[in-house]
Amino acid sequence: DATPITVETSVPFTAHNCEAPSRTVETTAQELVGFFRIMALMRRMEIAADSLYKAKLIRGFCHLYDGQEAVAIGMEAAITKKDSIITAYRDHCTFLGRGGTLLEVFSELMGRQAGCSKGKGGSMHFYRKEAGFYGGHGIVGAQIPLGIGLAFAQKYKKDESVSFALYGDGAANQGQLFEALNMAALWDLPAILVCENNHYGMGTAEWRAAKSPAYYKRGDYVPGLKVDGMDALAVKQACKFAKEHALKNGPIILEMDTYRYHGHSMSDPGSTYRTRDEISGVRQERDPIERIRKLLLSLDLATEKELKDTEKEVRKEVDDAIAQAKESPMPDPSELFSNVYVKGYGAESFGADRKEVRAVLP
Amino acid sequence: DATPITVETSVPFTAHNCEAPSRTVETTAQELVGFFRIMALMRRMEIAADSLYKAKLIRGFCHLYDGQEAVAIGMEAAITKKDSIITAYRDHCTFLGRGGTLLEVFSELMGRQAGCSKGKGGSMHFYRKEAGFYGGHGIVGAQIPLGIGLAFAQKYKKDESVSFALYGDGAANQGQLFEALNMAALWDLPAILVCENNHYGMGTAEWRAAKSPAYYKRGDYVPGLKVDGMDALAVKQACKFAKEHALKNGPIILEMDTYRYHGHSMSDPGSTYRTRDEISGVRQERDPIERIRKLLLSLDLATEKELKDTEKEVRKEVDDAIAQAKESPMPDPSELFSNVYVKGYGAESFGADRKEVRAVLP
Amino acid sequence: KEMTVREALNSVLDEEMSADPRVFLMGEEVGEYQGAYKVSKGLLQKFGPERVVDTPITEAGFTGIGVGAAYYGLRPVVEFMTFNFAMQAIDHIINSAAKTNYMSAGNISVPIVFRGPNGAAAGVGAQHSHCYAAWYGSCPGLKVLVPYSSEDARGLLKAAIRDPDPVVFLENELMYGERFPVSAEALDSSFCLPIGKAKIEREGKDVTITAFSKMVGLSLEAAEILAKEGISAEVINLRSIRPLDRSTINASVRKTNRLVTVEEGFPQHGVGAEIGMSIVEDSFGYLDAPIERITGADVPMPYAANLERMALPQIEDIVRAAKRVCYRSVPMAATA
Amino acid sequence: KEMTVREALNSVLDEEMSADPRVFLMGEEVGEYQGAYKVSKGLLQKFGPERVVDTPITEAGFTGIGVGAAYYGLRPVVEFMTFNFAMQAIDHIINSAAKTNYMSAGNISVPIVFRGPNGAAAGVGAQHSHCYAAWYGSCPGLKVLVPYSSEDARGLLKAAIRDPDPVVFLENELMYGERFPVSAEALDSSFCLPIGKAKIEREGKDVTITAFSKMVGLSLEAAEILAKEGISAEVINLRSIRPLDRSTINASVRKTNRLVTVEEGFPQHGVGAEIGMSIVEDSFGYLDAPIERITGADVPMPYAANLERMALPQIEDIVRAAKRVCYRSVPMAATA
Ligand SMILES: Cc1ncc(C[n+]2csc(CCOP(=O)(O)OP(=O)(O)O)c2C)c(N)n1
Ligand SMILES: Cc1ncc(C[n+]2csc(CCOP(=O)(O)OP(=O)(O)O)c2C)c(N)n1
Ligand SMILES: [Mg+2]
Ligand SMILES: [Mg+2]
Repeated sequence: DATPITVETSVPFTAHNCEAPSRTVETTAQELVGFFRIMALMRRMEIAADSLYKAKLIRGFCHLYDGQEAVAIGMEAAITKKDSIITAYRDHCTFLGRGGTLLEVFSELMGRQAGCSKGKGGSMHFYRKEAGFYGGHGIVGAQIPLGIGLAFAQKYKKDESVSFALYGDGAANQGQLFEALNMAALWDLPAILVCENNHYGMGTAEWRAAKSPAYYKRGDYVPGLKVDGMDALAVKQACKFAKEHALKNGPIILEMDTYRYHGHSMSDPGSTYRTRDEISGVRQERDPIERIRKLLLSLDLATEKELKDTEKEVRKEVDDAIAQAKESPMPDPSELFSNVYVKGYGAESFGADRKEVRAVLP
Repeated sequence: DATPITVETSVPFTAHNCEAPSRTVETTAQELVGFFRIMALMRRMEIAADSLYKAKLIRGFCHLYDGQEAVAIGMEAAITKKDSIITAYRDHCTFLGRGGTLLEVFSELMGRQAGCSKGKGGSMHFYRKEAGFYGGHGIVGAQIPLGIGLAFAQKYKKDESVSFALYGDGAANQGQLFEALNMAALWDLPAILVCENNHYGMGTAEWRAAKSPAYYKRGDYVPGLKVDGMDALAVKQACKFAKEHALKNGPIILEMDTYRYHGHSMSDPGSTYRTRDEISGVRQERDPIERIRKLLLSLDLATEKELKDTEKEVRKEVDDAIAQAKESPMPDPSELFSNVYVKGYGAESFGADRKEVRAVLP
Repeated sequence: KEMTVREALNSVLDEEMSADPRVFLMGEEVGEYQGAYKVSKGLLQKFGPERVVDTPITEAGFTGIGVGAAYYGLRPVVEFMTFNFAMQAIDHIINSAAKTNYMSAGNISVPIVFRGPNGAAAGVGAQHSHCYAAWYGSCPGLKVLVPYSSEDARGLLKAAIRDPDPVVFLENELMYGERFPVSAEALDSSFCLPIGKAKIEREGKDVTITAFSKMVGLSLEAAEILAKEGISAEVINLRSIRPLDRSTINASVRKTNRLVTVEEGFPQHGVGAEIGMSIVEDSFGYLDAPIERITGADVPMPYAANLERMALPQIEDIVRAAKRVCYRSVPMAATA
Repeated sequence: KEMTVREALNSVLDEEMSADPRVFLMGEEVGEYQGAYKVSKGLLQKFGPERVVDTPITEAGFTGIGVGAAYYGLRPVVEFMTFNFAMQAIDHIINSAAKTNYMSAGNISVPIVFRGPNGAAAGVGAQHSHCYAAWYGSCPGLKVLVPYSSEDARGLLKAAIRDPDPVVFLENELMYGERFPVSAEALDSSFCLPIGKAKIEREGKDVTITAFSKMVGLSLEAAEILAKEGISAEVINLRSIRPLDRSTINASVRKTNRLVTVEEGFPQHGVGAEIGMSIVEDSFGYLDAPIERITGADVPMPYAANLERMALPQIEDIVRAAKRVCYRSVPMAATA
């Protein structure tokens, strides 16, 4: 059902150097049902990744996004695939939001050929350029200038689109943010910096890492907005506002107040630097999926049964995708030497024992 | 004469996140006469360096400080040698202010053994640790975290002293400033960031390099003060204030409004990106030496003749030092391999042709 | 007694901080979190937040601060969560730390240790697997140490912390949990290994194998297999990349007349290239076969397990190369 | 026709920007100031501030921005005032540029050129004289080009800008003003040199000398002197450090049976070490003498003119080494 309805955001926006947008957000039953579905799918996907990791089918780092889903989907609801998104290593759901498939996700996580990076990237390195998703970056802070570079290119090509660069509260202290933001402001680039403040950078609480944890204000001379990142509609409203702002006036910072339920990565139980009460409190009071569930029920846009069915469906979707991913073969050994360059000019490349393994790069 | 007198600063201080200090500065005839003398000496030294460069006795880069002398001496007047100073490549006068000698300066500039770095550092790399001077750094911005590290050590050792990190308006955009300042603020370090705003970073006017050229405000959550950097007494007042502040409350930024008369380095005529009128305007209206000369004359603390004599004396001092420096030999070839390490463990080191030149490191 | 490499490193930090009040540790998660890999476990509790300093994720900033503190006379130990992240700070390691004693003709020395895991871990992909031994090892002014065993870890980290110059100390995440026997001597708080000296881990007479860090273990296993086939391999644990112990390596090759170098870093301009050239320069006439290198593959590190395995030296690669230099004349196949 | 290296580089930027609207130049002082070394003279006037972008002194930031723009499909040319300053941005060159095509299995390519003066200039001291050829040359995903002459500058910079991968383009400040003859072919706007191919600058039969950038000139002068003493030296201008043209070098050494490598960078893990090992691996049996390296001295660059001279390869060093490999058996003196 596409009839417009309006909903108030949970809390007002807090603005820095700009006028806050209205708390009244336009939406539709269709959109809300969609929000519920995709967030439930994301949640299920991340839980399944956790299990696969524990079953040793996923290796290395694996950073899960459960708790933060509203940021990914609220942002998508406000923009198009012509707009660019770039994020850090916590990238599974952002990739899904850009139209990536579960099969690609699970195959990549398990290092299989069907992965979005053919198994060569791993958990932190998902991309989907055709839908404006530029990764998937493992070095804290690096994606911020990269994202501003995307905005540079958009302006250069007069594409009338914008770029969203997502980063954490920990990354918010990185010097390259301030360097790149200065240039974005000098050159009026259509760049939106989205600080996903989940209040911890690994085991470090925001206030231990930042003298001023008011991240929406950290742009100083650049406008900012603090947003309830657990409220998909607030995120959507903020991103819409930011996109308009950025096309007209250049960069803006959105601080999303959000939370990660899991530990930082799989080796972190996530419970030594915060209390279990804190986690369960957020789950009970601010969970982004539960918020939409309540909204759908209270507005009579869906029944409990319908929502439960949806949850069952996504569970099956996830299970099917995992089964399919497990069928996908490991990458062919020849992939070791592919993609080092786009153009290899026939140069030689070497394996560990160069007398045994060498390749001519195409 | 050490009788206290009071003088008003040229313009009021502009404060950010703090209360500005009073415009009324305490000084003495002795101090003012000293200011005149040392600034005249610095000016003469830099002019002489210019000539030596043109005579090809100085090589490579050579960044002159004429115009900015009041910053170096005003700062010294407010602090002791227990306080630390660190600066960039425009370091000749700062070194002199810390008690370095003309002979060391000119010998270093000409690459002679009597140089403060035995001729091995060159123009950009003067040091005098015994008097709290930590260089002399060629990489734009690097000295800022280094200086904050000095403050870290002062606090760690409970030395009750402070560190001044000097940097230019161009360097003020460097990300490492924001990274290190955040830590200085988190840890309450006695660090004073001194932005010597001479309005150009090489050929780039401040407003072309910074969206917000209000450098005293760029610390955002850190207090700042804008100071007339052409007025030695204002500089002294600000540094005194900043030192007290830093010992009590942690970091503070001082923006010194100043001017370099010379081009950026010797290859820059300094006239393509600014007008000759601008330069001569500053010379006529804001020159730091002329300001002190006028003050001394108007307060009857010195006669025109005395000041002229002083100028003659410093000219001779400079000429003598140059003559002496020219007598100093080039460093001994063995110096090629000295100081690579404090402790070389008898390791071998190689010259360009290792079969011809090698050394055992002590 | 046995000890893991992690325990060895932890015990050194503890002992050296106890012995010298100028020594402090800074880095991400070193304090309250007890270290990303728990190397600094217990230190915050023992020495307090002034000496075990949790930093924000700002490598350029805190490395610069560490170097500045060293200028002043403290003895910082700067931990990088991995050396990949040190690229954000490498200007301070090279320009602010390595070159300052020289530029100042000795006026400012820089007693600092940069440490953390280097090279590949398991399944962490291209941005988290780079080995920097060759890069840092090329820079005069730095010392570069590469422990293999727990005894190495103790003796070399102590030497690094007590050294008056900047030391890059390259650990390996996959070795932290490895358990090694440790001598009583090595457990003494005065124990120190000499900087710039390699260790012959296993004597042999037919072929010399040089390795560092985790690759020493693989080389020892390869030597074991080779022994069964009648080849006596001498395994040299480099311990120090800079200064490089040319004399020990040359002496060994003069005895065995054959050399295989092993490293997990990229091949071009690597440690193996340097060691090989050093033999060519000083012991050319002693070589009975061309030198062989076993290295990381010349590609960014792939994630998939099968590709990752191919991208890193395996025991069979070392065995194969050693056999080649011992039995076969080198194939003079045209270079591609 | 003759042309300086500066003019050659300038003409390429002009032509490539004219030919491809995706190409733009960014860096410090590239626009209004016309380039710190005037390489970009006139370009701002011709192409406007959208395509000739003056940046603040924030290398990490603008390099990241350049790489991001390349992800999107532009073809940035990022100028570093010198490559020393690129250390502030090296994480983006390695992790964001070099590794991305691989990590994304080809989804995101990174067509970008990083260029600027590399290595020593005259009297600029330790922090401004580092040669990074070996560092960048070790990294898969990067291409590393090193022009010597004006023709090199034209052909290689064009190749770099048109290449779909990240290219590190290492110039030399002291060469900007050098004047070289340029063929009509090289003046054509379609002129391009192949990436990964070395050039035999001078044919010879007694000894091979490899060199790159400014050192090619010194090697040619050395060859001139050697010729007078009856030694015919073949001088190879590497042009490309990565890919390294192993086949040209090996073929030459198989002919001359002797090799001297020349570079101005630090010796350990340098380009000479790699070339030497490549010969040992592929042409060991052809060597009539041990390979020799001439390199920068293993010290930070001193300022004083006499020490600086000692710290850099001189013509007489090359001559001496070439004579050694040609006439004398190598002295087997104990390694120190
Ligand atoms: C430059 C750098 N330093 C350290 C790390 C290790 N590391 C990975 S994620 C992380 C914490 C980041 O926290 P935050 O930015 O808040 O993002 P979140 O994980 O909460 O999403 C750290 C320290 C890294 N990847 N890159
Ligand atoms: C990281 C880095 N980038 C570029 C340079 C080249 N450079 C040297 S000084 C300078 C201008 C600095 O201007 P500013 O900070 O205002 O200081 P000023 O020279 O005016 O004293 C530049 C670009 C450098 N030394 N380091
Ligand atoms: Mg966080
Ligand atoms: Mg300036």
